Amino acid sequence: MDDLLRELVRHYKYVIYALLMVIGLYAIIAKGHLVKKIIGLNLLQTAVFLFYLSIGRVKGGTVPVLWEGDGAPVTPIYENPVPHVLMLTAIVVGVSTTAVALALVVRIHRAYGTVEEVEILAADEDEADEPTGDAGA
Amino acid sequence: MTLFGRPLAEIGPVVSMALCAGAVPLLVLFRKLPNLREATSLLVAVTNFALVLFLYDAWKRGVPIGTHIATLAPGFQLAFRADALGLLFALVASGLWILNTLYSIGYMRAHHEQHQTRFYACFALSIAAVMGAAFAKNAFTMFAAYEVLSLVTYPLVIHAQTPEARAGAKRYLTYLLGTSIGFQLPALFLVWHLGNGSLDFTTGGLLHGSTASAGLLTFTFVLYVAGLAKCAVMPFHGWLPAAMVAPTPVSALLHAVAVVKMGVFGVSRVVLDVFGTDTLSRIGANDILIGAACFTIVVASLIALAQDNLKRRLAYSTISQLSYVLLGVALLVPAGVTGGIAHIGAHAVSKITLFFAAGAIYVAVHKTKVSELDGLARRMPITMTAFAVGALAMIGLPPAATMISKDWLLKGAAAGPNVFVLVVLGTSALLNAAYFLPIVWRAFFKPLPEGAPTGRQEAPWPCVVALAATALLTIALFLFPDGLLHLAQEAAGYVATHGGGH
Amino acid sequence: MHEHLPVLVIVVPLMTALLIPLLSRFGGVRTAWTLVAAALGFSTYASWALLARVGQEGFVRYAMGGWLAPTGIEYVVDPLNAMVLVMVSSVGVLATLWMARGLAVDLAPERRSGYLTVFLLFVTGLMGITITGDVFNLYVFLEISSITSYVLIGMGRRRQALYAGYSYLIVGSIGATFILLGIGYLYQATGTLAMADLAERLPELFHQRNVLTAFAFVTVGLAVKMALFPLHGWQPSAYSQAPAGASIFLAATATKVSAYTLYRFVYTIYGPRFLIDVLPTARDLILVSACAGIVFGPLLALRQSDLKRLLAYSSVGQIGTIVLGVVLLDPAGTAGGILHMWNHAAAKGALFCVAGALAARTGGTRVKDLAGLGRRAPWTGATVTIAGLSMIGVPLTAGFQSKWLLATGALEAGMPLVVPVLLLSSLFTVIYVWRIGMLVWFAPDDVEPKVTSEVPWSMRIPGLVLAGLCLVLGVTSWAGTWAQAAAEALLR
Amino acid sequence: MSHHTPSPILRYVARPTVPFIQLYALYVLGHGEDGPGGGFQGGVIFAASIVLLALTEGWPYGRGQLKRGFTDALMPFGCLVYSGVGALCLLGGGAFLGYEALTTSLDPHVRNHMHHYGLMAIEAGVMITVTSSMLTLFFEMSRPEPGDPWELDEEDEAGGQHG
Repeated sequence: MDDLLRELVRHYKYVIYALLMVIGLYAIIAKGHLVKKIIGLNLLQTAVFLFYLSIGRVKGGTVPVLWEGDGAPVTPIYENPVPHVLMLTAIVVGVSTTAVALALVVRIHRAYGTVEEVEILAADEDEADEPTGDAGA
Repeated sequence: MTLFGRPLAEIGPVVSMALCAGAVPLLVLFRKLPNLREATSLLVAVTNFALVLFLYDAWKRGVPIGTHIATLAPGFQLAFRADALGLLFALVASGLWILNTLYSIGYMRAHHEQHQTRFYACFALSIAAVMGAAFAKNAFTMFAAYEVLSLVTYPLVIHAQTPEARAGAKRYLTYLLGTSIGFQLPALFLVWHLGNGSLDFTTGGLLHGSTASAGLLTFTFVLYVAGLAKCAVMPFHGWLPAAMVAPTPVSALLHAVAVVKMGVFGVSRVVLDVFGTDTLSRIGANDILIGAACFTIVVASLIALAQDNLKRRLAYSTISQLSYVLLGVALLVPAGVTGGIAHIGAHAVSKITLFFAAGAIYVAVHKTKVSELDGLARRMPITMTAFAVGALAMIGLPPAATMISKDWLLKGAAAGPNVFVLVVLGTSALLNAAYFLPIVWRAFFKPLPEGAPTGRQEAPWPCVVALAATALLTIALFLFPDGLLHLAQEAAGYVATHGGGH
Repeated sequence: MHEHLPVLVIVVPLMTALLIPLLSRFGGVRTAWTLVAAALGFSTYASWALLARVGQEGFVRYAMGGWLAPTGIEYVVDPLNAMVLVMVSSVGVLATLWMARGLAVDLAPERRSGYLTVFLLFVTGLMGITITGDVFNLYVFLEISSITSYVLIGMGRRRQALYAGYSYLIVGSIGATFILLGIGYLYQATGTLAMADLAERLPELFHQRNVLTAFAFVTVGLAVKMALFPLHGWQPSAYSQAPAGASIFLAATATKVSAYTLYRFVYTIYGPRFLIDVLPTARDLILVSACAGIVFGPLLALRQSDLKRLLAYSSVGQIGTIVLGVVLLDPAGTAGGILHMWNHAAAKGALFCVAGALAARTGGTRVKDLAGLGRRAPWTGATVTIAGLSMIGVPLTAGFQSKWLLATGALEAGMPLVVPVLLLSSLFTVIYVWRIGMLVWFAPDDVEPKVTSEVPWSMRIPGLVLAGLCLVLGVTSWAGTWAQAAAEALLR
Repeated sequence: MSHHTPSPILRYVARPTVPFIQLYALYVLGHGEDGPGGGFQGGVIFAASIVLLALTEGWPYGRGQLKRGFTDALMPFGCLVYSGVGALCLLGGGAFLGYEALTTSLDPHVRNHMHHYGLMAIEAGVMITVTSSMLTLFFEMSRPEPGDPWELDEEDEAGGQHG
């Protein structure tokens, strides 16, 4: 138990990102509100961003900006910039996904008059029961 | 002779298939012009027969025939060649296709059948598949052709699209596809495995000298034969009577010649060129086939006795006669194999005559039952004479070709250890007589029913010409059996030179 | 210019997609369509040229910006992705041809040029996934194709399309995030993102926990994206609600590209030894879900009354068949799985063309509206028949060849139970193809066909070409040779 | 988003800062090659200046600075600049994004400069796209309409498909 706790504390970053991820997944699965699901998705993605950034961390490292010859006696230790760059891209991707998701939710709201999953499914089922000339759902 | 810069003999089989399949677009194109459509059909049939004759000639001169098309997977090739057995099958099918086309023209028009273009197109495709099987170089190519034949004959069987036709066609396809996917495909796999990655037909047997256990080999053999359900050996015969819902030309060519003969042809190939007589006699698996064939011969004849519907009676007679071929091949002695293979051709010409006659009766006087045929010979003398020739052929009496093949079969049976086969053959001949002679007797010697019209009323002339031709062919093959026997003996050549085991 | 083909194959459609919003102000949809057709035509040419080059040289490398991997991003073409590239671009061109007249089926005029832009980006994304040699770049392209596919699906005619698009977005994003996480673990373990470097460094680290975790996350993520059996829930609604033109392309290629990615991870990055020596459990798990998909996909398809849903469920089975090639880890089996990508793309593409034709003529895609189709639209009828036979795996059609390779591979890999599974799925497939065939050709004469005429030639040709391919690939060994070359390169 | 007139104090304080913010955005863009900064950051800052105008002068005024059709065209245009520069390198005979190919000179100094300009051009492309996307996001989300915030005009809906 003690060891486990120590492990957890030592790897607190992983604990945090795992927690965030689980919260995100929980929201996606358990929430019926379409926007809340999107928030869950964002939490999930953010957890992964944090994970990446924690990879790039170097103990005692500093901002990876070139120090030009000011006569510093030691070359500074840089943090690994690559994960940051990667996450910059991933964040853009995440924003785009969110944008598309929100756009879809707007349209869903207009088409169904609701953004609750249960109500949408019920509306679809009602429609399937009606003998319309349209394609079967 | 060359085509596309290659010897015609080499690509002959492929050309033959391409010719038959290539007729389809033309037939569809001419769908609004029935005369042109039927002329195309006939022309292709004749050309195809000429091509097969050319290949036969080339084979006799020892010119190499056949080519490799593609290797689909290691050991699985699409490849073609010609040998005696294949040529016999190809000659029979392509030759009778001409007469059958002629017959179809008369039958289909007199009947004002729907979907005639589909009918001719599928017919051409079926012949293409038969050519593919006949010239197959390996078990895989034969399997592919076998499957294609099942699929393209389905529209022919369901032709009328009535509920009965649907039910019959469903049964037809379920049996044929079910057995070929369920049994033949796994068997093919096992053979590929046992034959060290090869599926090529080999004189003397692909599995000749295989070290596999007798149990496994027997299992594979049984699986393979069960997968060739087109040979209609019991208990896989149910599709054949069901398929009788098809128009008569279909029943005639496909279910007396092409489809069922594909089955027995396949079994002959399996016995002679896949397992080989030596292997089979070593493991004794042929006894199973002999047993099944004997059972089928007798039981199918008994069932035929009870049928009043003429086409159904013919169907059960076919089931019975097909097992003669299986029996002959399974005897594994030269005479038996020769007889069995010769029976493929002999039975084809005579059974097609019977079907043609049955169809002609239906077209001319709309009778389908045996009990309605009283005195019909007076109204349809040519048809009924041809029918009588066919009936004699079924029994094995002169002047019919089947007498020759059955004679060889008897010799084969007498030569082997299974003497009880003689008894089976004798019983069967009696049973055949019992269900065919009454028909002939009714037609020729019973008076016409009261009040029936008495004038001559033959079917349309193309039908009559076709059935007369096949009847004459039956007699001709009795008088001049050399060509047929030569091919059959060639096919049985390995058995003859190496002895029949036992 | 030819040495730049690996990058041009992506850049040209990408730039064209960016040009469309600017240029379609002048000339509208027609301009947009012409641009899409031209760009995809070029990509198709380029991918065939790459295939030819791969045939001569074995593989082609291209370093972005002249930076060599691992510093820069590298594009690597080997027989496997050359094949996938050819598949994606060629089906893309055919789908575009279909759209020339087919856009009118289910899209309002003002939405069409936007739709075409998104479609082109989608194709570009899939090609990018295929060609890149860098795992993070792969993720970016994966997201490009995913986001565009959400939009495409959401543009369907009916309001259910919106919800289908949304559901796919949620599920797909979870999958993509898992993949991103897996890539993170790989980077953590090895410090590189280039596939070639990963392949070099991973074998020493096989037993590290993060390497194992990475495999788990990537596999599950990809399984979601490719709709592998228990994770296929999003796919039937997505396929059936997407606009007709998009669904042709989507069904024919999208999930296959994810399957390709799994091949890449299992064979190139981890190497076949990983599944055999380190994680045999994972191999069994994938095998089981693939087999379950192969059986249950067609079984579920039997119950569908909507043609596109039926086809979507059958895709679940076909994806299982493709994934089989991943776990068999045997030359024949791998080749079979790879070949099945092509074969299934041809068959499923053709079938969705027919579904599109059905939608164009009846306004819906109900299976029963196929009744009598063969009488009024024989070309479409022939398309559905041939493609259906190929789906079953009838000999002489493309489907047979790949299934056969898989069966032999399964025997050689010591998994004989796979063979009856394949047989069983073929038998189930026979049932629904039979049902469709009966409706198309043998409907009772008194039934008035709902489809009263053929669709225009531009909508018929794509289906016919794909159906023709089912036959051509079935009787030639050309595709099989490529698949075997690809399998050999992977297993080396 | 309320759109009653903001206080004059806000307006007169905010307006003069706008050009400085924009200049700073360009500075950040230019600084991007060898320090923190670049197209992303510059783009966001530039967009912020317009947002500031919209906040202080009202939505219509802000939107009026860069019209919907214009930003819609700018988004793909920026991307096009990016990939176009990459493709230009191809025309120059180099690799995609291999900026050295933009010059025929063999002088390493010049080639290095070419690299610099290439990067700059690409960053500018990024900036254009980021600015226009940010503005679209902002203006679409804050579209002032009484009642249901989700409702859009028909014409906007049609235009909305270009994104």
